Amino acid sequence: MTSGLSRELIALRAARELRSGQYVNLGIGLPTLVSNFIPEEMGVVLHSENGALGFGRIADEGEMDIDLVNASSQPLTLKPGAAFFDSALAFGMIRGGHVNVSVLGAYQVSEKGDLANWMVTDRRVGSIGGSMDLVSGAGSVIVVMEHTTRSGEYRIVSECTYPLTGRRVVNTIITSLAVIDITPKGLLLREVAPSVTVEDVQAATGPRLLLAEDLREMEL
Amino acid sequence: MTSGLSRELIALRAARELRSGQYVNLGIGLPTLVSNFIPEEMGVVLHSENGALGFGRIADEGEMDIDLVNASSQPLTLKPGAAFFDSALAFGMIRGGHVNVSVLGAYQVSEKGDLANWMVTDRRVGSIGGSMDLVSGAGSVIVVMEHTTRSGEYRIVSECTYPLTGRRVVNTIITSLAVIDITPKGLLLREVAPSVTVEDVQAATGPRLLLAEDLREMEL
Amino acid sequence: MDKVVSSPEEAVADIVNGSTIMFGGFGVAGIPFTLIKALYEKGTKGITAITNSPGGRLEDFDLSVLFRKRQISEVIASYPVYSGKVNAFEELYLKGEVGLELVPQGTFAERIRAGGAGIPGFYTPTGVGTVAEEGKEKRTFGGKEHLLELALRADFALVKAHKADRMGNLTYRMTARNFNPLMATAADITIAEVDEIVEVGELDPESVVTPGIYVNRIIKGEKYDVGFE
Amino acid sequence: MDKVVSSPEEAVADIVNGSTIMFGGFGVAGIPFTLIKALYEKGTKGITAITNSPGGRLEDFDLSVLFRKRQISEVIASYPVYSGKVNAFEELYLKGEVGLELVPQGTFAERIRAGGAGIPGFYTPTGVGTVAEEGKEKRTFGGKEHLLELALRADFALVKAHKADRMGNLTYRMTARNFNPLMATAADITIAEVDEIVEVGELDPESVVTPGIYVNRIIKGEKYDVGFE
Repeated sequence: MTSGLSRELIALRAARELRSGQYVNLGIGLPTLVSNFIPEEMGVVLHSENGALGFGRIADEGEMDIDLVNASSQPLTLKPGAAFFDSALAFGMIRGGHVNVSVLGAYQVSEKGDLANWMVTDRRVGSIGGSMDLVSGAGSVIVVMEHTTRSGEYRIVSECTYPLTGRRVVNTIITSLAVIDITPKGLLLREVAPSVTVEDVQAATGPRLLLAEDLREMEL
Repeated sequence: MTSGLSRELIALRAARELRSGQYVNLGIGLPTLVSNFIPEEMGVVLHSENGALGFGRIADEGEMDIDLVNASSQPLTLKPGAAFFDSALAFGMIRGGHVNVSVLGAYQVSEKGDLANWMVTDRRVGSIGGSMDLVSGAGSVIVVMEHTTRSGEYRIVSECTYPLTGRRVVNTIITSLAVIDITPKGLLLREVAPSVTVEDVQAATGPRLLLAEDLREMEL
Repeated sequence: MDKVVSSPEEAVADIVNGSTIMFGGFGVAGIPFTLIKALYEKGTKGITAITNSPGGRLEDFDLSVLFRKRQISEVIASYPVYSGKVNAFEELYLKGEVGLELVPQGTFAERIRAGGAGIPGFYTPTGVGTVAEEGKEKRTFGGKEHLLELALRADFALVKAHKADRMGNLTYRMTARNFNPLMATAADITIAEVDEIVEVGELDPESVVTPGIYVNRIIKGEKYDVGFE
Repeated sequence: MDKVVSSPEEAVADIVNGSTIMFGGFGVAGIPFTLIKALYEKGTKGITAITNSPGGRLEDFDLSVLFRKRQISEVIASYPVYSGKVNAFEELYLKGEVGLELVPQGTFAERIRAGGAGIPGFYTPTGVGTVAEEGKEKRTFGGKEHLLELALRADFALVKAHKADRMGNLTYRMTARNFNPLMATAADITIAEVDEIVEVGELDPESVVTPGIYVNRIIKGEKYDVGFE
């Protein structure tokens, strides 16, 4: 079985899920990579919970400023039309339903859309950060992640075993192998990665997958 | 009996009650006059609930700007070090206990410190404005008013008959006749206006007055 | 992304009868006169108006014009009437033609902020022991009584700002700021009337007060030389 | 009115053992390094630290230095640990030497804002159905469950701003703003460390983010060339 898409290609596929005019928050980790794949002309505005709207790609060596970072403390570049604000307004935007899409990493997603992304149980301590606010307030939640753990365990499961970030909050999962929607009937497989079969995806997924009528291979 | 101090002299006496370094809100009506009697060197910073800190006296004809007004919609002048903010922050300052002194007008004050200043019952409708927030949040509340109504009825009473702005909230009353503190024991007469006697003040006051040990004539 | 619309009429075109509308402004400052005029000309009826004051200080331009045309049926306000003068609101209120929910001003501001920030309710010490506590749940924190107050939201917010860029970032001018930035966050559709529209990139990102995420439509306001009373 | 004090030592002189202290900053940006160093040198013990993160990204300058000297005994934070690296906080936490109250970040920000604004409690949808709801009162608004969250306040707030005038008006720089303006409102004594002190009148009143009413002391910060990890 193939290992599927690289992290960069997962980020690229996630960027394709965004629409013109949307305000989008990119979570810590893999999601921040998405900022590198959003075309200028797309008219997507990026939101960061540490108090910025309208930033661009991650900064190169020569343009770094310690006062201009994303939620992962990576150096940012600014786009025209940016704005800065405090953390209360940043989360007012999230909780108040103004952020259209939240792209988040995950440890586990359940078939009902439960998300676990802040703590692996055996570490005994984790960081919640802004993720509980994002899943509660954002218009839709896209999870980006490797389809399974490095040792091959399911990340898409019937019930999460790690502590939850939120219940019934995920809309779409974009992984190294597939694009899957969470629907009232269950997990709906919409796309498979190039050279990945439906059987590959099912073998790497805990619950049974439903197949979309227009199931197809990802265009990258 | 004398009619006592003019409105300007009441405002001047109230200004003397302020201390260096204080942040002070001036309510609508007579209190806004106080801004004309605060010496520059005093270091008092004026707060207005419509979103300004650090303004000066009321503007003259030639310097009026419709976008720069106090809570009474009177045109303001700005002092160096001013700041503008929205109404939520303006009231956060008040409710959060950051404003040291609130100077308010009144219809009635009770001997327990209850204040009625937003509605005369027979009008059937009144404007609460910021007064309920101010009496609840400000460090201390100074009421400035004529000692009695035009027809000679008490304004300082045992129990307010008009709708209340707050209960047990007034610290000091500065009127056309006197300066009176509200104390746990009752109304304490501290100062009388020039050419006004203690008897004059008592005759114009509902409840019995206690006399301060250092009772004296106002210096104006 | 260009949120500028070409006319006040277009900006208010989908404001239907029965809409709940927030109107920015305090006294004389920060009132969206052009949008009010457009709403007057459109004739929308049955409006619930959420506004610090229902007008009267500049009665040819402020909300008074909508009351005189019987367009507003309910008001949520903190400062509905002025001393020494009966405004158009008060005339209708005393005839029973307009309803009023009277709210202390700090509570009014905080309820709007809460509506925009996804906070459905909060506790405040303001108004305990007065008419403002009627019908409200009381709860003691730190030995002191507080009232439970609920968030306010609207279908539309009509706000007045100073400058806008085409993405909807707004700045304000002096005390014309007041309730406008709060209301901009608390409506399904926020329409901003501004003195000046600038290109994207011309506003200092540090000085933007209302980020564009809160703004749906922008119009350049007409110039009103209203003067003081 | 001149709130500038002459040294970091003087600024923190009255911070006694057992104080509750808010520390501004997010990740690497907006951390009051100079004040943290002064507190380290003073040796104040038994601190309850209210901070988004207890440090670790810049461990020679951030709160890590206070953990290593065992000065902090309780932490209220949203982002206590980082992936891939064990910070000084986590070492002590796992040994049971430091306590932790873990709070979702938006709730953390809102609780501090509430503390500064005289709001003792509010309801939020964040955290329902997770460990964040443990021990909290639940209440349904609009058919959806919410949690009652309580205000946070501190004895001292140590914040980092960009410029200050002598009256305490503050501006910030880009994402170094974060929690600093909120914390400045929510402590009995707020101490601001800034890049530059200017004369009264030099800051644009429209661009002041923290008005001076919230600030008690100002020091000019040392220059830290911390770089990225």
